[in-house]
Amino acid sequence: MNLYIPIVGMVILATVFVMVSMALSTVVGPARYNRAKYDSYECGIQPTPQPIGGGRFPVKYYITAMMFIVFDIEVVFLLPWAVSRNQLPTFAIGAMVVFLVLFFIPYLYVLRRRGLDWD
Amino acid sequence: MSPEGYLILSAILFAVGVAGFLLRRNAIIAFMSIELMLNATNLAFVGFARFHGNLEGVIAAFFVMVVAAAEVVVGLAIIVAVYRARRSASVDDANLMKF
Amino acid sequence: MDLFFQDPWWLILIKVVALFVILLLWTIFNVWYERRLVGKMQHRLGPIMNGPFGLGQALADGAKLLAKEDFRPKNADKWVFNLAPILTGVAAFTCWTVIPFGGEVEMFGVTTRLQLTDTPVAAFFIMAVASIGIYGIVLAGWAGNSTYSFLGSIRSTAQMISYEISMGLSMVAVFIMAGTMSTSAIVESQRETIQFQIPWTDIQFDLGLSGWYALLLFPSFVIYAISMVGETNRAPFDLPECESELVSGYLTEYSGFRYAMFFLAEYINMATVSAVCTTLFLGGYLAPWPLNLIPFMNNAWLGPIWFVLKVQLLFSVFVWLRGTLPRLRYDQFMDLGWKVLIEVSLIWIVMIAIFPQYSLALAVLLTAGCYLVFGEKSKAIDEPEIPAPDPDRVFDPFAGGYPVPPMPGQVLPELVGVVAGAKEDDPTPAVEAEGKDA
Amino acid sequence: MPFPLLTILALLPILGSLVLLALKGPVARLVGYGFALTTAILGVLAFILHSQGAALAEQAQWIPAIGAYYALDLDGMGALLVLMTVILVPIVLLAEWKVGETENARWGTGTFVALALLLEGFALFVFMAGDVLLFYLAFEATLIPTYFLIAGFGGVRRRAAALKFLIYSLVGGLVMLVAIAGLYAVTAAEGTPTFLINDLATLGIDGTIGRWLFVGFFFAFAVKAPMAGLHTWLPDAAEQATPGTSTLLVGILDKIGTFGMIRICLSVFPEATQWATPLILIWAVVSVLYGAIMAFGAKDLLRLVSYTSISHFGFMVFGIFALTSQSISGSIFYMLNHGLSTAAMFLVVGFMIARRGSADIDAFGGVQKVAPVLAGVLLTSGLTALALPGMGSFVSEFLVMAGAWQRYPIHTAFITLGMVLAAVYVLRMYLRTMTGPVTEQVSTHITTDLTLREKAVVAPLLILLIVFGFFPKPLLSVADDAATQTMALVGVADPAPQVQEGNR
Amino acid sequence: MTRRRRRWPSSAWPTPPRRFRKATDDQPVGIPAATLEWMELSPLLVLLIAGSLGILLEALVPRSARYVVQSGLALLSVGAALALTVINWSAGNILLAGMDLVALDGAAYLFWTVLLIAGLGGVALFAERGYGGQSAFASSAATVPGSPLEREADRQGNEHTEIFPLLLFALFGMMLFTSANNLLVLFVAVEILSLPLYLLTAMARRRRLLSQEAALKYFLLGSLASAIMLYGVALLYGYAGSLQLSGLDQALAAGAGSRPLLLTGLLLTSVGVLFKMGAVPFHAWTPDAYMGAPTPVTGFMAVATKTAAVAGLMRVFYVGLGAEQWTWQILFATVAIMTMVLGVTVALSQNDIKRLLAYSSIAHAGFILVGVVGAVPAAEGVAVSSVGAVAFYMLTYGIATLGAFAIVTMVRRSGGEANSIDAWKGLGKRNPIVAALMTLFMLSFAGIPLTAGFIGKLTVFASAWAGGYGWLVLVAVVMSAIAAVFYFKVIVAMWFQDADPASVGIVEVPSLWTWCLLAVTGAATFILGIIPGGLLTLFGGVTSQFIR
Repeated sequence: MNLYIPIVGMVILATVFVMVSMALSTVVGPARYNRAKYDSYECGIQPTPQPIGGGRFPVKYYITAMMFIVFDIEVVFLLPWAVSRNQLPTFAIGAMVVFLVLFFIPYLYVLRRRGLDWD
Repeated sequence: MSPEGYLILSAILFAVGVAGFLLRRNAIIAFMSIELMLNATNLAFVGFARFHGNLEGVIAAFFVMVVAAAEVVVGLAIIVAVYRARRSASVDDANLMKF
Repeated sequence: MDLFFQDPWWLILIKVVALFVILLLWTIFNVWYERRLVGKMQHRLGPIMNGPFGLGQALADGAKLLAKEDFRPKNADKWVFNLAPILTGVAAFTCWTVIPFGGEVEMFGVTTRLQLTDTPVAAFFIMAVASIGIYGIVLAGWAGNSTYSFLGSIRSTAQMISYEISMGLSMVAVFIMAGTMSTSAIVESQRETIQFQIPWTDIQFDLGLSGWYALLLFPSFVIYAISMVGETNRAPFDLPECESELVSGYLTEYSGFRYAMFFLAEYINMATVSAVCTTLFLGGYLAPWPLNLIPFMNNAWLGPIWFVLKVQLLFSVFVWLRGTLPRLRYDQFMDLGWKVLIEVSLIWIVMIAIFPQYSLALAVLLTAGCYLVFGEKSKAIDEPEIPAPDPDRVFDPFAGGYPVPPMPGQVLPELVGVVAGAKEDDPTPAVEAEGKDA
Repeated sequence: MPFPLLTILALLPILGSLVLLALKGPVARLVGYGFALTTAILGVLAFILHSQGAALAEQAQWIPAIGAYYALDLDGMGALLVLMTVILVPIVLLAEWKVGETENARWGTGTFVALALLLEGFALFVFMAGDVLLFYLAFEATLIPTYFLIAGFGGVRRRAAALKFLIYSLVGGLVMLVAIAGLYAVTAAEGTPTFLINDLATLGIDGTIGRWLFVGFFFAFAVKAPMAGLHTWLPDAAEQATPGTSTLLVGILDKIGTFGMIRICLSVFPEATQWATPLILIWAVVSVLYGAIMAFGAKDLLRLVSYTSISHFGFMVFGIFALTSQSISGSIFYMLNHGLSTAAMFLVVGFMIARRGSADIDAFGGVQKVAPVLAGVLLTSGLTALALPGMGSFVSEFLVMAGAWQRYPIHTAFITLGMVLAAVYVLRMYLRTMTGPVTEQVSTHITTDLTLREKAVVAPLLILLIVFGFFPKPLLSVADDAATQTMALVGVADPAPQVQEGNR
Repeated sequence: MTRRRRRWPSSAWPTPPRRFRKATDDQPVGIPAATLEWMELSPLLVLLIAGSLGILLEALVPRSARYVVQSGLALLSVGAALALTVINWSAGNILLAGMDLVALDGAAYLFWTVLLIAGLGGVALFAERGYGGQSAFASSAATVPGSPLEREADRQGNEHTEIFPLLLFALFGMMLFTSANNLLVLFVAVEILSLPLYLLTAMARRRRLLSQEAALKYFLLGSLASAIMLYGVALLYGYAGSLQLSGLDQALAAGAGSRPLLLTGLLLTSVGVLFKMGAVPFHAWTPDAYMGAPTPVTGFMAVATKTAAVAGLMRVFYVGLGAEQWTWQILFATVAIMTMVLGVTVALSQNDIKRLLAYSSIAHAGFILVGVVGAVPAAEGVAVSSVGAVAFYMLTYGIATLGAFAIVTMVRRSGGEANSIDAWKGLGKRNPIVAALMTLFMLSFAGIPLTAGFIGKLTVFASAWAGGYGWLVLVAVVMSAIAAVFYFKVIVAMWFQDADPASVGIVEVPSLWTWCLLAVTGAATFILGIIPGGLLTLFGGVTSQFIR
């Protein structure tokens, strides 16, 4: 646990720094009210009403997110295996290769189905 | 080492998840509640693994992560499809079928 | 049990504060450094007015931002809007806690390492903390509650997670070779020199070349280098904040010091990824070849110098890229990440997993293969066929209902008869609907 | 393995019904009739062989896992009922020769014939089953053709009646299924599971479990042979179905109930039988009286006939549970006679209804004048129903009373009241429909007397009834044997006449 | 100093790097080599490989050829898996395979067989596209219902051949679930089997909003159930210190550990499995999912999910928690009663055939649970074990269900299925053969003798009684009597009611796929109702034993 104490220290220090300086800036900086200033920035035209959460956007992003989750999990699995790669028997190496191949198949599928194309 | 602290925490998280699922009407929130439940379980697994001194629980946590990811993928696909079709992700709006 | 356990609390305190100060100063320096360097590349001077060589410029900018009005748009979510810069800033600093600046030294009578701390999962820790930085960006875009910032954050998220995969995969290769995720152990594992062996013979020779993973795992290095640029949203991958499309991306609604915080974080992050790159691939604080052959150069107190030099070099590459390359289109960018980097990474991992001892040969093989597949020749296949415009057909300026510019060889209608060879024809715009789900 | 006469006998009508499904039009009914007649010949043959003492049992492994056998076995009672079945079916088919042409019929006559044959086949399986599971299987399987027969042909509200019939039978059957499951559990606990009735009889299941199982079986049979309280499906079904269907239903199907009581309840659960006897006897008496009283008040001819049946079934049950060889033998013989007499009643009433277009008693009057043969036939069949001496039913009823008297004189006295009531309602019905002045409605609708076909239908029934009445010996001896066997299994001796009082 | 390798003085640290070019004496340290019983596991592997191959083919084969290739591959692989299962079973390969994670015992083979048969039926239903050349699946599931993109996809005649790999994966998950000897494997399997089904549910060609909504409900409730189940697994692990069922059993025998942990774990674990079975009070998804899903999926799901769930339930509770049977028997008995009562009573008021069958499936889940409660072990001298009885019940129910849903797909109106019972009126007149088959299946559901359903009910009830739950059998019987009413409602509609021109459904002639399925299921329903002897011996005897 001691290993993490310096990290905690750093986090605390950084937080304090960030918050203090942000607080400082509100104190130091001016505050001149201007109604237009507090509107969302949209090139000067009347801003589009936005529901909180952003409304609709292309599904492509969801696909990216899903692919990311899948691959990230793959990486998570690879990491402990990679670290102990040279202590593992051949079987475990083969198993990981099979795992990667299994990953490659849906990847190929998405690729061919143009799931990764942006237009 | 006593697992009680972990167990209580995980139980609380799990309960929060269940409550979230039951109380929130947005499908995505409900779904996130489920993810929370899975992660609470992970905590319990790891805590127990530590308590029993074997690795099975830790391995289980890994698998649960994968499963959670797979569930996210499938679940989001469905939720997005529903959302796009009817512009709402509220569970209450899904009412074409009754009893 | 290990060295870091033995650090007394005051030493930890000293190290934390020192690291923090170094980071701040270094970042301020880097801002100035970048502007100067870009200036040089563009045959101009850059900041020279404040302080010696203009070194005070960045500091002045910071002070100015501190004194500016820091307001929050009325639609913004109060808490998240404040939380986002904090997250990003803290994450940027925290990454550095596990970066090794040097080896083992005596300091105030205590044997310690020139590194704040290290854990068995340090490299993984860096990835994790970097991901928290992404949260900052997502939340910033969401909390601003404006179209631009939201789109910017979505884009930036998509971009960062896309490149995080290839980044992670390239790191996996390092872990396979090093057998550890501890950053200092990875650096130490690069100290050993490479034994070359001529294929199919037993002849071995040793040039004294340290086993930097940039050499041994060349493809991983390249992939990491590309991803790290994508990961930091820097040119040519600075799509989330590309001014021409999205104003300032997720930063649009920020001002004052909250803005400065993102700015600071971006520069720290650049340094961070460079430092990680240095640690993982460029031998960290080890002396570069051939200096490593000189015993003195391996003095642990010299480590920080080598380290900083290497990081600064990488940082210069960032600047160089910014100064020379145009911004990618979003689809090109995503294509590169998803279709090239991940593919190559996966293949490379499989190769290295099976035959880690032949990594050099495999690297050559893979590079050759990549050239064949993604090289010039196959370019035509990847790019969709753009039908050559029919020069006889007159240009329809509102094809598909939107004003469009003329294609090469086409002429604006008002120029018909004015420019030689341009003649009027019936406008039949060829609109081709492509089925998405092939 | 000997020649599988019994299997062929039972399968033949089923096969016939399948063949009929492929055929269309008048050919179907002819072919079907051919099958029915062939079955009848085989059935009579089987009966004769059995009374000659030939062993006709068949047995083969069927579901070894739960100890079920494909076992067919013809004992005396079974033989009598087989005889009755094979005789009744061709008669019914003849009576319903044109059933498919009435406006209410959903399908053609061919379908009716096919369903009737199917029913016959399953009923034969029931009467010959030597295995409880096989018995049950066939028992339940009869529901399907019966359901379709009721729902497909007859009155306007026949579907509801059919569903009512189905649900009652199904509940009864499923309760029996519970008992069968329990039977399995019991025998499996004993060692090897078995469903062979003979094996079960030697097992002598008793105790609480035996009583529960007995109740399970008895309930199913009580629904089938409608005992008062569980009977309500019968009047409805009889009212809505065609007379032919009702004949099959009451004449053949309901016999399964009384058959099962003897075959399974008595022989497999002797101890429980004696335990339950007092209650069942009272129930039977109530049935007799209730049926009679309801028949007395019935306004609908078909309902009337069905209520008489309820009364008569009470009679049979009474005879069975009186547990003397005489009464049981009488009950067995009564099953046969009741089948024939009810058939006669239903069919004749059916002829009347077919002419008049209404089943209401008040709609008739003075039919005697316009259709004397019809009236005569109705009277004769009515007399068989009220068990006039000289009819087969008299013999059996007498035996039941005589046997039961030795043990239960008070019950028997009440039963006698039922007999008196029977005479009243039958004659009253006759008087109100046949005698008196000819009403206008009757004269317009009843224009013809019995046709040749109709005579051919009724004649054999009446002849047989009278023959059995005067010359019951061959059949009675068969019934006697069966009764003796049953008594042996139950382990009850006939009470000696001199100690009858003390034996109560 | 230059080339000295620095050894760290700590043992807690990862071992220092070992350079590969020098590492010749690489000895595996501490991690034993895993062994796989390839032949014994081959049915699983075949499905997994075929599923993956299917995805690959989906990427590589041109669209026009995909249908043929995919349906052929699916049929072949399921057939091959079935053959391999039978080979292994008859060879008596009873063992714990895959590092003791998978129990290949009689019960596993038994349920595998049932599952694979259901799988064959599923493939046939999925592959059917005889109605105007369209399958029952959406042409492009990703498009918004009613959008121009969807119309475009319809026009181009697109179809999702991914349904076949999804089917194979689901089947794989089900088989794994059935034979999981480890609680973690159990959980993973439950997800493998569920996720494809969630997707398939959302892919109906007609009434896609309904279908998507059904999928949403199914998914949300399903993942809730599996999360709860997982928590139960975690608690059981906390109790026993092992995820192996045998470890659990030993811990129970030793009596160590905290009982509240055990009981909570037991309760929560059962939730997940009961959910998959569709038992009350975890049934809420069933009617919606059945109604919304494409009918082929409904048919497959109704059979296979239930089979897998009940098999997994029995394995966990018989093998792992057998010593605790006095606790869970009464639990399941209660659930069984609730399930039967609710399923039957609600089904009485249904007017949509798919919904009716859904509630009927809930009721059947109750009947199956009745068989589970008995917990009669398979041993020499015991004629019908609970496992055998339940497996046989599942087989009979499954066959009838597949057949019934096949017929549901055939009765159509204006291009789509006509699921209202009104549309079925007068079917006996219009198409007596189809009506007769449907009648047969309905009778089998109702448990009328001479159909397979009767033998199934009989064996289940017999085993429950033999396990000492006679009273439960009584309740079950009363319920099945009431259940007969709604089955006969369908029969009545087909045979005794006249078609209403406004709602009449026409039997469209399907392709050979459905006809084969109907022929097989019809024949099997009938034959198993008359001569179940051999099969029941196989199912009921010691061949259906569990191993630890």
